[in-house]
Amino acid sequence: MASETKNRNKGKRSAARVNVAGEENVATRAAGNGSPIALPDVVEVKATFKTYQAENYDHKKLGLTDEQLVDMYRNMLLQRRFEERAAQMYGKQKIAGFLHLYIGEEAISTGTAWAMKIGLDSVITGYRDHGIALAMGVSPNAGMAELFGKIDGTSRGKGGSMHFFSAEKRMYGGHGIVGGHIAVGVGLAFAHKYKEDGGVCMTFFGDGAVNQGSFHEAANLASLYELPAILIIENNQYAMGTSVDRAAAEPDLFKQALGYNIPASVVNGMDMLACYAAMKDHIALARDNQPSLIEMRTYRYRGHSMSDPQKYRTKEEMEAKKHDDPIIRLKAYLVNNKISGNEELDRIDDEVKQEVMEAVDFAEKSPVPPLETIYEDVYVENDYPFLTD
Amino acid sequence: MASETKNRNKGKRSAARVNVAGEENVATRAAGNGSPIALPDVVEVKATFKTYQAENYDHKKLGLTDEQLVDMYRNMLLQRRFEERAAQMYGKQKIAGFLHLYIGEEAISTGTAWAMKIGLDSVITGYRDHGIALAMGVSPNAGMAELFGKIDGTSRGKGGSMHFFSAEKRMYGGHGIVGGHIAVGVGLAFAHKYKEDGGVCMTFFGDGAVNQGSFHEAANLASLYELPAILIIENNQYAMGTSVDRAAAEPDLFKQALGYNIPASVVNGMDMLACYAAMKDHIALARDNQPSLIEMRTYRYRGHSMSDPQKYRTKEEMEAKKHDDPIIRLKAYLVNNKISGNEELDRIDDEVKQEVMEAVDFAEKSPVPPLETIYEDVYVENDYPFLTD
Amino acid sequence: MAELQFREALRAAMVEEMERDETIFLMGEEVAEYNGAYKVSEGMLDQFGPKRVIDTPISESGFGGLGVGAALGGLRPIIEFMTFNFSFVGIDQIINNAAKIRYMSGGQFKIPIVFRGPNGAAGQLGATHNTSTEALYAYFPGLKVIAPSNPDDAKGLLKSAIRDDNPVIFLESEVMYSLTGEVSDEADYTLPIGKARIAREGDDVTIVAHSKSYWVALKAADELASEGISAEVIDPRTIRPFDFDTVVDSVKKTNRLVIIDESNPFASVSSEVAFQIQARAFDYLDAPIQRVTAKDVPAPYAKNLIEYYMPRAEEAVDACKRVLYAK
Amino acid sequence: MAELQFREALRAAMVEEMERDETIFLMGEEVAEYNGAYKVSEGMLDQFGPKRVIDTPISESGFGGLGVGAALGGLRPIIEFMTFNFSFVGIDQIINNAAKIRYMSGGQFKIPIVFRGPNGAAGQLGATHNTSTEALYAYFPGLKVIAPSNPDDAKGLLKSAIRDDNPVIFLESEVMYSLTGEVSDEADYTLPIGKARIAREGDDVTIVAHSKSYWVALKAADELASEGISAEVIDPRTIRPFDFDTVVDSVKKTNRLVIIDESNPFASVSSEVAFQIQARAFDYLDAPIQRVTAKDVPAPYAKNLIEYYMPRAEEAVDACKRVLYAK
Ligand SMILES: Cc1ncc(C[n+]2csc(CCOP(=O)(O)OP(=O)(O)O)c2C)c(N)n1
Ligand SMILES: Cc1ncc(C[n+]2csc(CCOP(=O)(O)OP(=O)(O)O)c2C)c(N)n1
Ligand SMILES: [Mg+2]
Ligand SMILES: [Mg+2]
Repeated sequence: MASETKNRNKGKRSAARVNVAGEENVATRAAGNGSPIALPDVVEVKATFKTYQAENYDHKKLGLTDEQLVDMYRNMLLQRRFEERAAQMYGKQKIAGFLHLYIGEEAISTGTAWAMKIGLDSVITGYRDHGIALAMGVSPNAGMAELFGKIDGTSRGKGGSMHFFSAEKRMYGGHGIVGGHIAVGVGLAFAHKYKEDGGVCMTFFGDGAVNQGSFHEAANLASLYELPAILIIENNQYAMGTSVDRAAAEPDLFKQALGYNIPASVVNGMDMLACYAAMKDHIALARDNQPSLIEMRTYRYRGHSMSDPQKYRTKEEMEAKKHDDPIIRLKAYLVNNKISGNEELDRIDDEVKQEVMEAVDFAEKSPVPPLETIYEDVYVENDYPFLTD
Repeated sequence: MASETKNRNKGKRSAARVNVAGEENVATRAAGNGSPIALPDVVEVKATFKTYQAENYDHKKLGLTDEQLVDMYRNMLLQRRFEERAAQMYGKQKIAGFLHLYIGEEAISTGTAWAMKIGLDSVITGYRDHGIALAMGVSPNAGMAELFGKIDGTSRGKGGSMHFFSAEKRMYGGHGIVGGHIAVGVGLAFAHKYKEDGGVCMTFFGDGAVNQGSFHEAANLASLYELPAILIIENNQYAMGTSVDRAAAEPDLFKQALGYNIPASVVNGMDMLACYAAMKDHIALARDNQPSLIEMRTYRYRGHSMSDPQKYRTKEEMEAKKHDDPIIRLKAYLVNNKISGNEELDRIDDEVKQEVMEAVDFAEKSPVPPLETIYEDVYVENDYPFLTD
Repeated sequence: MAELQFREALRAAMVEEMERDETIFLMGEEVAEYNGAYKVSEGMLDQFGPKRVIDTPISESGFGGLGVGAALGGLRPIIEFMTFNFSFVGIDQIINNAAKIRYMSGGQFKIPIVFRGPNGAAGQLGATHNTSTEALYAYFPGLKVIAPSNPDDAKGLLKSAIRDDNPVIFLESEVMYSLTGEVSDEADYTLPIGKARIAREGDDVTIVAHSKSYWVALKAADELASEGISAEVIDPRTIRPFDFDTVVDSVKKTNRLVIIDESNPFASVSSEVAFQIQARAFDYLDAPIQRVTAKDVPAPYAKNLIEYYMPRAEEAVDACKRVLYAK
Repeated sequence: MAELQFREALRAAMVEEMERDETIFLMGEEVAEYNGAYKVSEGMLDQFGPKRVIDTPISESGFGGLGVGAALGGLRPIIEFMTFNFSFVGIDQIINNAAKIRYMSGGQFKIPIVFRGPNGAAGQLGATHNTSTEALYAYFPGLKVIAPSNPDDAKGLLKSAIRDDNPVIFLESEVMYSLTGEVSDEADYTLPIGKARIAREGDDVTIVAHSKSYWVALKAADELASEGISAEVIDPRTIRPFDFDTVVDSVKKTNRLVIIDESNPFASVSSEVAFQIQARAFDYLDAPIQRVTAKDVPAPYAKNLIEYYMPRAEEAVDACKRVLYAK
């Protein structure tokens, strides 16, 4: 049994390992449980990490048709317009609580949605969850109704902005505790492997979440059990008002992979094709039970939430980043490569805006949750004896 | 202010950094908060780690006199005999609860005690704490009385084996939650730096504790704030019945340093001079506010606690390790280098055994804590209104 | 009826359920190759193999969260904490994820997971290893909390917990693992979650006590009997939901209530039972509700202190006499 | 007397104490450069510099533990949790280290540390961001727990908490930060920890309510007054140690008690108050103790649901009428 367990833990790792600093293991640990005597004079660690740069990919070579590319553009635009409208509705007090906008990061969500098998593969993320949910096909109507706290919302009005879920799409939330969902994502990957259903789990979290111990434990478990797990850092440069280098002693976040013996890549998260290419590659690794880490370098255009004076960054920095806008970049690609024209793209924008307006109408018209629903969805059974005294 | 804070966080790191994979930081992160555009084709990480091997050090070159070396031998022997006797007393039910023996790991505690400034520097460790406490000068009488649950014990009988403390020696425990004390050690280092008292904190924990998120958070904070902290992994190859490679996806535990941008070394923890040399070097780094990590490769000769069938390792393995016994190794060094002779060393052993027997007598004679003391030491004040209904 | 140890009853429950349902797995520290720190899972690795009986690193937050994700993904995890003292480093996974995800998703997901292991005091281990967690977990809607006192309840309730589609906290005790008792060998033996057991009938005073405290209550009841006082002993067995009705019925008969709860006193299960019973049976109470708990201090190591710290039968006898104005 | 916001009163307390004592520092997420997520620490980085006002990564367990170590090392840390919902990932540091190290060391060390931040519900934030933690922390001997309801108490009690040589949990509220009130500008204004405040005198019924619930109690008292019912309102201010004597004295006068506690009900502070009062004033109670709490469910997002979830003045009025048999 012992060996069997060992095998399960160590199994095909060596075979599958790439780009990782695994080579010296043997050098420093003798057979069995490392006779401490066996030490070389000096231990050297070498590792290389693949990068996925901007303006570097051809959609055809990536296996994407022109039509698909236009759909992806539409999808990114849908996320953008949905959130612009949500921000407006927040101003009108139709939406309350926290509203964290994903604006600027849509290349990641759309690249992921087209690289994965929706319905088979699982996704879990933090509270900045509108983008990936819409990218995966959650309806803007249900999304907006949730923001409005209405009964037709994705969570029947119980979750709000931070807690979008879709069992149908295998979108497992929408989570408010920074880092708290990473191990849950590893557990979803565990379930895929256990059930042998061929699915993988993509777990998204922010640069700030990397500093939570929960990331460390989850990454170790994913690697130790060789799970079909992809851990994706959405490094938008800030955790609230804290820049990466003020929070992480090693600001090259992808280097965390060295501690867990897994491959990692750094991706320009402002280029949708780069994101798509990276997700494709890492999903392929995951299908082979090779867990991995991705650092997506992206940028949050808006404040952390709706009330953020943003004193921690300069106007200049924000201006400069505008040139990286993933939607503008993809639009240019579509036009320059004659895949589409401004006319069609403007029409798409109008259609998307219309779709979002309809979502707002839908949310407005949807009823508020009946008070008795407060006792629903706590437990599976409907006769649970809640305390009422 | 911003920059000032930055300085505090980043300050002299680059200067002090050695043996760490910091070089590529600049390559992958452009000025300011890393324009995600600035990615090289491939990122390469290189790092080297110093090792401290067995049979490799001359005590004179390390600045230790013959007398000191003999005292260190006596000190290691005291830990060994104290615990052998404690195990016997446990059998006689004079001691109850958990009793985790340090037998086999004494090179680390003694090497540390002679490398540090006792009374200035701080030490904190886990529940396997008898060795370091005795090494630092906690009296065997008070230690044995604590194990017996008597009023003259180090904690007045309230702590037991897992909770040895000495305010006088700055030995801050003795902690039962695996990984839970690591951040506390970093906080002690924080206090040294804040008070500018020149002290450093050494935090000891096991190979199993590395897999706790609390290690990850503490290591990041120690590096981020550039604290006089040394994190020391006592890798005795097992966490209870789990060998390192069944728990850590990267069993070369020292590589954790790569995630926190701090130097690290691997040390043969079965050679007292190697341990002393390593602690000297890392304490020097810490005095310069350079935090670091040490992996001590050692071996636990006894079971995890008193009830451990030890099915997880073979008789052969345990036999083989006997040749590494740090006390036998030091004895050989003393004899071979004519620093001492078997006669003197046997006399020392007799004296140490005598000292331990007296500790047992002391513990036997010490009174049990009066019942009213149960309400003492909870709060600083003596008139706290405890609930008695 | 077979005579089984508490640990054997728990193992039988897990083994029977795992034989019935392929989606159940057991995960925790030392549960597989070591056969369990307290030998609860002895032999299970051999029977079910490493796919279903899984050792973990010391990462309670990690494998606790992994369990929640596995449950969301369609499995039925049994997560063992070596003791619940160690659940505090992973508690966020239980109270923010296991207990709330169903609600926050508007009922889209069920989370059939059992977190089990020893809870409460276990002798001379010091303050960090003697924490009673039942009140802390029972505070959170979305969880169920079970704390059996004997092998038969342990088996029947653990099987029910494993079949339950909600997250369940199942609290055991190191010091009860070797306790033996008759256990039903009925083919498919389950007990309803949320039903108390009247362990001993009596007319003069009602004693409510769960888990280890139940045995303190029985001892007290014997002593009281020898003095001609007849105590009714109720073992709630489940803490959330708590079967207050059974206690109310008993108090309507005895008009007196004493609660034994080895937790620290402030905002413990005993506090909630007292609130509910005074609210529901005020007119039947002939004396203030009394309780016996651990002392309001951290747990000490010394033998005499930890014995003094724990609820003792004499204290329970005194409390019963107080509510009977017999003292 | 100066008119200050709650957040300004807290800041004044920290600033005054930090000016008095070099060993005090403030550490937490966004407390320095961002001037505090809720602007409690606004300007403090400028005044005290980065050595004493320190931003942290999102590592509650890490900086919570760092604070405990710094306290052991002779400093007096103020650790801010952005909200106490996030303290759960670091709770082990508070309950196993801060609360127990002094005891486990036989009194060799003191741990003068304050963990402060917003606690409890704060509107439409969903289930993970609306947890009331007072009962969970007050359960643990070794800790003190304070939960003020107004700027003056906030300032006086925070200054006392910072000077206290024991670990103190200081619970605030996002929704009260902008609340203004008269605050003593007495040179060295401190308030005793563990003393309740009789906020409003009355003869017919006693209402006990802390933190935000205190304002619900006042509203209810007004409505009752308009119906000729005179309610006495007690703000305990400190949860651990709890000033039961003041409540007992009041109940001896009113013979009726209603507790408002926005926590979930099971084993909450309200449960403990009910136990203690029925135990200490049984013969004075003319009606069962009643309480108004949050619903026994996770906190929902929708506006109408979260409003229904929280204790409301109407509910408190009803409860008071129930104990007065006026309904
Ligand atoms: C455990 C925990 N601590 C603190 C918070 C408060 N908080 C919410 S979001 C956030 C910043 C997270 O930044 P990052 O991980 O980079 O994600 P981003 O918001 O940039 O997408 C913080 C501190 C929280 N929700 N959970
Ligand atoms: C958080 C936590 N989980 C589990 C335990 C139970 N436990 C005590 S010691 C131990 C093994 C620790 O191994 P290691 O860190 O290698 O230290 P060693 O005992 O080898 O010195 C475990 C799992 C604990 N005390 N705390
Ligand atoms: Mg971020
Ligand atoms: Mg070990």
